[in-house]
Amino acid sequence: MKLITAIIKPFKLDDVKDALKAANVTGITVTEVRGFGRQGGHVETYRGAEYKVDLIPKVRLELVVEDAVADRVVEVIVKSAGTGKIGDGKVWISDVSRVVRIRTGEEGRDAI
Amino acid sequence: MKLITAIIKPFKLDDVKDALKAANVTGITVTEVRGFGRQGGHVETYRGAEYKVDLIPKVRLELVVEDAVADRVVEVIVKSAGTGKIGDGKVWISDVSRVVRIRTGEEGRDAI
Amino acid sequence: MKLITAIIKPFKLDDVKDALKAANVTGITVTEVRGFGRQGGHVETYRGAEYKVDLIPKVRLELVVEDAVADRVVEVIVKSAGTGKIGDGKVWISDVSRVVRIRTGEEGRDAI
Amino acid sequence: MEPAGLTWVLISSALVLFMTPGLAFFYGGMDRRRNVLNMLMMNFYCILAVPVLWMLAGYSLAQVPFESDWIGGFDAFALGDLTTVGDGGALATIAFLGMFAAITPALISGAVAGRMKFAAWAVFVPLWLFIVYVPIFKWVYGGWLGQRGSLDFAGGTAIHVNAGIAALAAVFVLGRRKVDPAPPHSMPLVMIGTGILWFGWFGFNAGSALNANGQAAQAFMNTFLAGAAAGLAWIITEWVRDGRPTNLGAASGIVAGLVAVTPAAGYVSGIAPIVIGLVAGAICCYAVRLKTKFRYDDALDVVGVHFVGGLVGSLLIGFFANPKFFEAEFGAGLFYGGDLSLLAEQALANGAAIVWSFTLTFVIMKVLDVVMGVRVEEQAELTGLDLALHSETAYHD
Amino acid sequence: MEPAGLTWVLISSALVLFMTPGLAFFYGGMDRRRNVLNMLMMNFYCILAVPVLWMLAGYSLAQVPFESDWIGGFDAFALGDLTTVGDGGALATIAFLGMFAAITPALISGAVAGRMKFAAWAVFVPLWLFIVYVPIFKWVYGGWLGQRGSLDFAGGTAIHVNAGIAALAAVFVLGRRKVDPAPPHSMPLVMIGTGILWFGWFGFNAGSALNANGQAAQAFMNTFLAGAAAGLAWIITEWVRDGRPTNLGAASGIVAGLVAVTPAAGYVSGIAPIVIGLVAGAICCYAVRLKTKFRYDDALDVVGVHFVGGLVGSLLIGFFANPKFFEAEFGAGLFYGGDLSLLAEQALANGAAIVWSFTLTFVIMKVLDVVMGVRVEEQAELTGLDLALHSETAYHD
Amino acid sequence: MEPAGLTWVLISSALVLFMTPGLAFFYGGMDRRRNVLNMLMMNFYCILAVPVLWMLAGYSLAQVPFESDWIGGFDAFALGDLTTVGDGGALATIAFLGMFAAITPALISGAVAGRMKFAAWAVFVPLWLFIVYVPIFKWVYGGWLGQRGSLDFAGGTAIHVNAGIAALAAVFVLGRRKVDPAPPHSMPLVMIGTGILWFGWFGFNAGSALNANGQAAQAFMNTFLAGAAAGLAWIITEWVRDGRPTNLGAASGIVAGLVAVTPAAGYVSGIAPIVIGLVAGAICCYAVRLKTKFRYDDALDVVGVHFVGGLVGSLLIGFFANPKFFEAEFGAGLFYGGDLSLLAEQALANGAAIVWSFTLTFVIMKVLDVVMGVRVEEQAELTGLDLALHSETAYHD
Ligand SMILES: Nc1ncnc2c1ncn2[C@@H]1O[C@H](COP(=O)(O)OP(=O)(O)O)[C@@H](O)[C@H]1O
Ligand SMILES: Nc1ncnc2c1ncn2[C@@H]1O[C@H](COP(=O)(O)OP(=O)(O)O)[C@@H](O)[C@H]1O
Ligand SMILES: Nc1ncnc2c1ncn2[C@@H]1O[C@H](COP(=O)(O)OP(=O)(O)O)[C@@H](O)[C@H]1O
Repeated sequence: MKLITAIIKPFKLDDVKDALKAANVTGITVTEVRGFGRQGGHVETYRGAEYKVDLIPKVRLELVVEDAVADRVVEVIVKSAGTGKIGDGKVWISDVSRVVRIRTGEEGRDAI
Repeated sequence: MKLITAIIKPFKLDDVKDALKAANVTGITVTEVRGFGRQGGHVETYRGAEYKVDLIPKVRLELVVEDAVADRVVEVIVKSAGTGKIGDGKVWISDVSRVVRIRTGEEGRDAI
Repeated sequence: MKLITAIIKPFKLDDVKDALKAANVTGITVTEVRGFGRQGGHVETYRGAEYKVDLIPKVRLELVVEDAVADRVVEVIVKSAGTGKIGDGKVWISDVSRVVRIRTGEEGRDAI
Repeated sequence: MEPAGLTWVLISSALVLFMTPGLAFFYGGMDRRRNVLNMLMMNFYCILAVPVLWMLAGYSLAQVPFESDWIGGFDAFALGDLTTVGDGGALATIAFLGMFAAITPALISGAVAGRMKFAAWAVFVPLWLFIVYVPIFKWVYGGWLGQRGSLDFAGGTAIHVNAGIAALAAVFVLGRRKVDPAPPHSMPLVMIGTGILWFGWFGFNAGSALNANGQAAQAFMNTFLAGAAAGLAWIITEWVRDGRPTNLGAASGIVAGLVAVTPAAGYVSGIAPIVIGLVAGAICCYAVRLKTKFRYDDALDVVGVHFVGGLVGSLLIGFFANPKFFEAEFGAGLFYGGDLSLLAEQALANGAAIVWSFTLTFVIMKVLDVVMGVRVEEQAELTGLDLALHSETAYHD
Repeated sequence: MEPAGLTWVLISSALVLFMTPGLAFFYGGMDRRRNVLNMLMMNFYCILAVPVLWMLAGYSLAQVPFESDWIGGFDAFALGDLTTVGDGGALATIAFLGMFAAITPALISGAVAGRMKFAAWAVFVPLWLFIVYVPIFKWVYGGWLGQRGSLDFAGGTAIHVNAGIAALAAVFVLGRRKVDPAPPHSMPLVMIGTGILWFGWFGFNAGSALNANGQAAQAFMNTFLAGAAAGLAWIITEWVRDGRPTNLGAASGIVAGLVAVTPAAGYVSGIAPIVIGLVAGAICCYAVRLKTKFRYDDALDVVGVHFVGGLVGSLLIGFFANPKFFEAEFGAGLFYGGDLSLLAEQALANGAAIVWSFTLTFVIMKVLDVVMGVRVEEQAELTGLDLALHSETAYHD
Repeated sequence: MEPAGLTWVLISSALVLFMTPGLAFFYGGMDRRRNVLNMLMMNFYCILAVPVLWMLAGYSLAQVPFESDWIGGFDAFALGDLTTVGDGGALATIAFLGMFAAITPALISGAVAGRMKFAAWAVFVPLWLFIVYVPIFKWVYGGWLGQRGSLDFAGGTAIHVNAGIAALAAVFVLGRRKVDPAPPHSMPLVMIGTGILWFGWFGFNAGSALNANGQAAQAFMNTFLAGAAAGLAWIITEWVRDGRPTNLGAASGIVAGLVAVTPAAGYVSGIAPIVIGLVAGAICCYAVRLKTKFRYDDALDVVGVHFVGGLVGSLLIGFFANPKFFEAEFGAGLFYGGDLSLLAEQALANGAAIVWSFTLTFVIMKVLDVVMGVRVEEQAELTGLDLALHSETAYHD
């Protein structure tokens, strides 16, 4: 099994979720995160004082998928999350050695 | 070393934490997340307009444990997090190649 | 590629971020988390009733880096996040098999 | 009513209306994130349903004719006795009293928080209004208790003791929550509620003079001093006892002091409000712990603050009432040349209110439980009432 | 002005000032997290710019001389006609009316939420004030519409219908938002706004008697009853229709009822405010759905609540106006011995306001769009107006 | 006091009481999430401790007899000179002044935010009240400064300049925070505070006429116009200078304008409040930057807004005071036929207040630092004062 982690722009979440659903992904876990990267941050101003905010809001997706579909899922994410502008984010894949569904105790491909 | 990641129902957090403590787990990191899965979401209604919310609140646990105890810890989580109802969540295991305790610089089993 | 995950004290975030920037790290993803560990929690009091809070605020960093620099990045984090007091947190490394930059589709070292 | 008095009663009425949202925020902030909207809704519901019911029938049954012993009549149903607007005095008074009728059941909501069906609450409020509030209000103001000489300036007995003991009866029927209590989900919201409550309470107490006069001014001063003194007493008590002064302590103390001075506001003066505040603040700081001891689940301490605070204030009238200062005809307290009779009347009035309110509230809740069930399903309790009962959640992105 | 009346008008003015922040929270809570500050800013801007403009020119053009048919004059520019403070009555009235002038354009902000350039809004508000608000205000109060006998006690036609239809014109020019509407980012903030609005509305309506008298008291009572009844009607309607009573429903109903009773507050009595509230609450609960049907993007339902609610209330005056009760000289409604003429006048007044407001607002927006653009860049809309337009974000650690 | 005046003073008092929670939210919203409760607590503490102290001794020392030059006496300790309630005028005035005494030290809390021991604050407030506030108040109202002809309608010198310069002295002793300042943790909370402050300020300023008369009405109008104009000036200044108009700018400008018009409210008229507002808004928008230049850590800009704003307003009286308009006996400003003497008196009064307040505040803080320490431990500062000092945290699930 593979774990796919993606960092995307917050306003792209609905698009990506819909694309993943369309690609038959059955489960996703989503976290609000903040990211630092090439995009750089922004400046906020309060009473004329500038605050450099270089951690900007991003959304992190986590999906456990079967090995066979991992690459395809990555493509789906890349396609649906992209705006072509800097800060679109990253996707990475890592290995998972065991997966269990809590409700049933099922393991492996049955668990996801 | 192994990294165990679990997605559970928020109101089960206390039970799972207590069970893990009882099982001598010494460290857990907890994140508020939202999950999409078989459970489906819910509908909220504002001024008669329906909003489909299909990302529902979940809690994500992260534990680095020794290889030997990983499977046992998974069982503890599965048992304490289960309600038997859809949406109970998942647990997965992946490999960790190095662990360091920041305070002391200790590594490996001493670090957790 | 390696994924470095670090749990640190919230007020150390700026120091760590600056140290990582200085070490030429180009991307970090940050999550607000709560941690349970040796540090123990604290007690809050409301109308004389005590609430034991054993999950205390921490910050989680996630960095995908090239294999070659992983250990050095860990040292940077350990050094900049440490206060020498209990609860400073952990860092761990795991493997990543593929990384993609969403904007360009670049992979591997070009993607980070 | 003279124009200046009318102005004072009108603005006081607006202040009391504002108190119900204030109470909603005070309670809602203390509740969990997933139940806060249910808490707000229980309170706002009271200012939706009660005004209409009060105008249609409540006012008439509670006050007209003023001299009746036990209950009013039908003459003022739908304000039918008013054929012209006149100087507005009658209308202003009815509106002012309607605000009181609305906030009283709202007080109870804090006790039943986190587990009561909203549909049951929607029925409970009107029933409780007519069966419990209206009679007690009548007895205390104009009825047999008031005629005997007991004093209740702005509703210590009729409102706080009454609602406080009703809260106890309600939680007896309702039972304990399934999940452990949690800390307040938003202390700033609690403090917003506290600020609004204190602000509004000046209308509640000083407006009860129903005129712009010396009594109103002293009631105002008492509301200022007792709230402050009780807040101070509470934080000092917990500072000594628990090691830390807290925001929630300050807020709770303020409310306890305001509750305690409510019945006394137009009858006491000098340092009496400070003493009443200090006593109420310290006692209530301990009284909120009774629920742990006696294991009733009064979620947000309606009993410990409103029942106990109201009772303390009402009984202290027996010591501090000072008719000479007000140049008025009412019983003198023990410290101001009176004998025990005023204290006895205070005890009797509160006793009568307690018995009636507790018993009838218990009966109403039991009947509702049989007829429609008062308790939500376990699943709703675990995952949150906001979503389960109102299809809403409080915070989004 | 007598001192008691002065006190009443002053405190009412303060209450109306407080309504604009209340409206800001009501709207801001409903908006997304990333746009809330822009929403607050649009509202607060109205109480920065309008008071100054009102004092310099608005009041004079809108009211002086009172008897002119279409528009006032320059005599009271910068209050130049006041050479001594006198009894304060004139000043209090001007301040009171200034509060109304400030909140009216603020109402429109709810419709254009989430996509309008703040710079365009900053220009829109003064233009709209002078071109749309001032003339309609003049016609209704003292001008040709008022002289014909139409009634608008506290601004149903001049304020709510006017701002409501202007909102529609504005969104026609502005177009739909790029992203789907989201649920309210903070319902507690919405409820704080609601509480403040209701509280302030007592000043808005009862203060419009410009005196402490019977009419003020009845207007107060009406504000109490109509808000409650409409809130009740809305939650009952949605309970039956959608299966759940909601907080936002209660809040929306309260506001709809307050809007509807605004024009009628000083002319109706008895159960009329309850009927007006019930009708407005139920109708507006459906009217907020029109935008889905007709696909205009009125973000926070200014049309459904203010235009529809204001129109309903204004027309119902034709049925419920009761001069006998007030012992005053104004047209009687159908249910109180009148004929159709009052209803006809109400229809005419609203018709005139609707045509003028819609047309001129449309023109102003179109001109602004050509001159400076009214719509923010897509990127700003996607990532949030707070940061893009104000370099601020609402919440931090 | 006439009933209408009494009504006005009572409602104004309630409004001023409401300002302290308003200030707490204004400051608390600007503070970090982990320190917000400490901020709220410092403010609420002032309305717990000060009312009691004011009633027991403060009022007597500050005002009785009114004609004494330097300090009052013991005659009115615990209001012992009041033997009957009378028409309530005396009581209302004492309560009204008590609200002012409570909010003045609260103003200072914004400067010392994030690093002061609460225990030290709990001692500082009473000491400061008696050693700094009471004498200056006495001098300005009835005492030697007032008798010489300096004007301070509602507390520009006695309250804002005084508290503002005290804030500077306090932060000199306290030192800089360990961690960099952060953006406001909740801008909506800041705006709630702003709304409450403006609303309450009508009582603060117009209530200071201590009667319902023309002066009250003009003070009301001035409060309306100066707040608006200053908010406008601030956002225009930053729009031009920084490229964006901000919410915090609007809020800060409003407060700066209200501060500036406070001393002048009952003495100026016509367009003067607009000019005062514009000047104060623009100057304060720059003054808040002084702390960066001179490296004092005035966390929430008490110096830049209250000291500078108060001083600007107080000196502008020397230009704009207009006794003819008020048909009253006070010095005329330069623009209204006066000579430099009024300006000189204003300068003297503020100079005296500045010297006394700065020196004594510095001494109090130094003594406290030696006796008990004024600064929290570094760890508390890093991890948050709410938990460290109050065992509470602001937000939970
Ligand atoms: N090496 C990395 N490890 C972890 N997260 C990263 C890394 N690089 C970027 N990110 C995340 O991806 C987001 C976008 O990256 P950024 O470099 O700004 O733009 P882009 O992906 O278009 O090159 C960052 O805000 C951060 O959350
Ligand atoms: N493949 C997956 N990858 C990551 N997270 C998942 C996956 N499937 C489910 N989850 C998480 O687990 C939660 C519960 O899953 P769900 O399918 O609803 O119920 P169940 O686990 O009982 O089958 C989801 O809300 C989501 O957070
Ligand atoms: N085994 C673990 N797995 C995951 N996270 C852990 C683990 N142990 C500790 N943590 C995280 O690290 C934080 C600090 O750990 P703690 O044991 O309190 O102190 P220290 O790291 O100094 O020994 C915890 O709050 C938790 O978030």
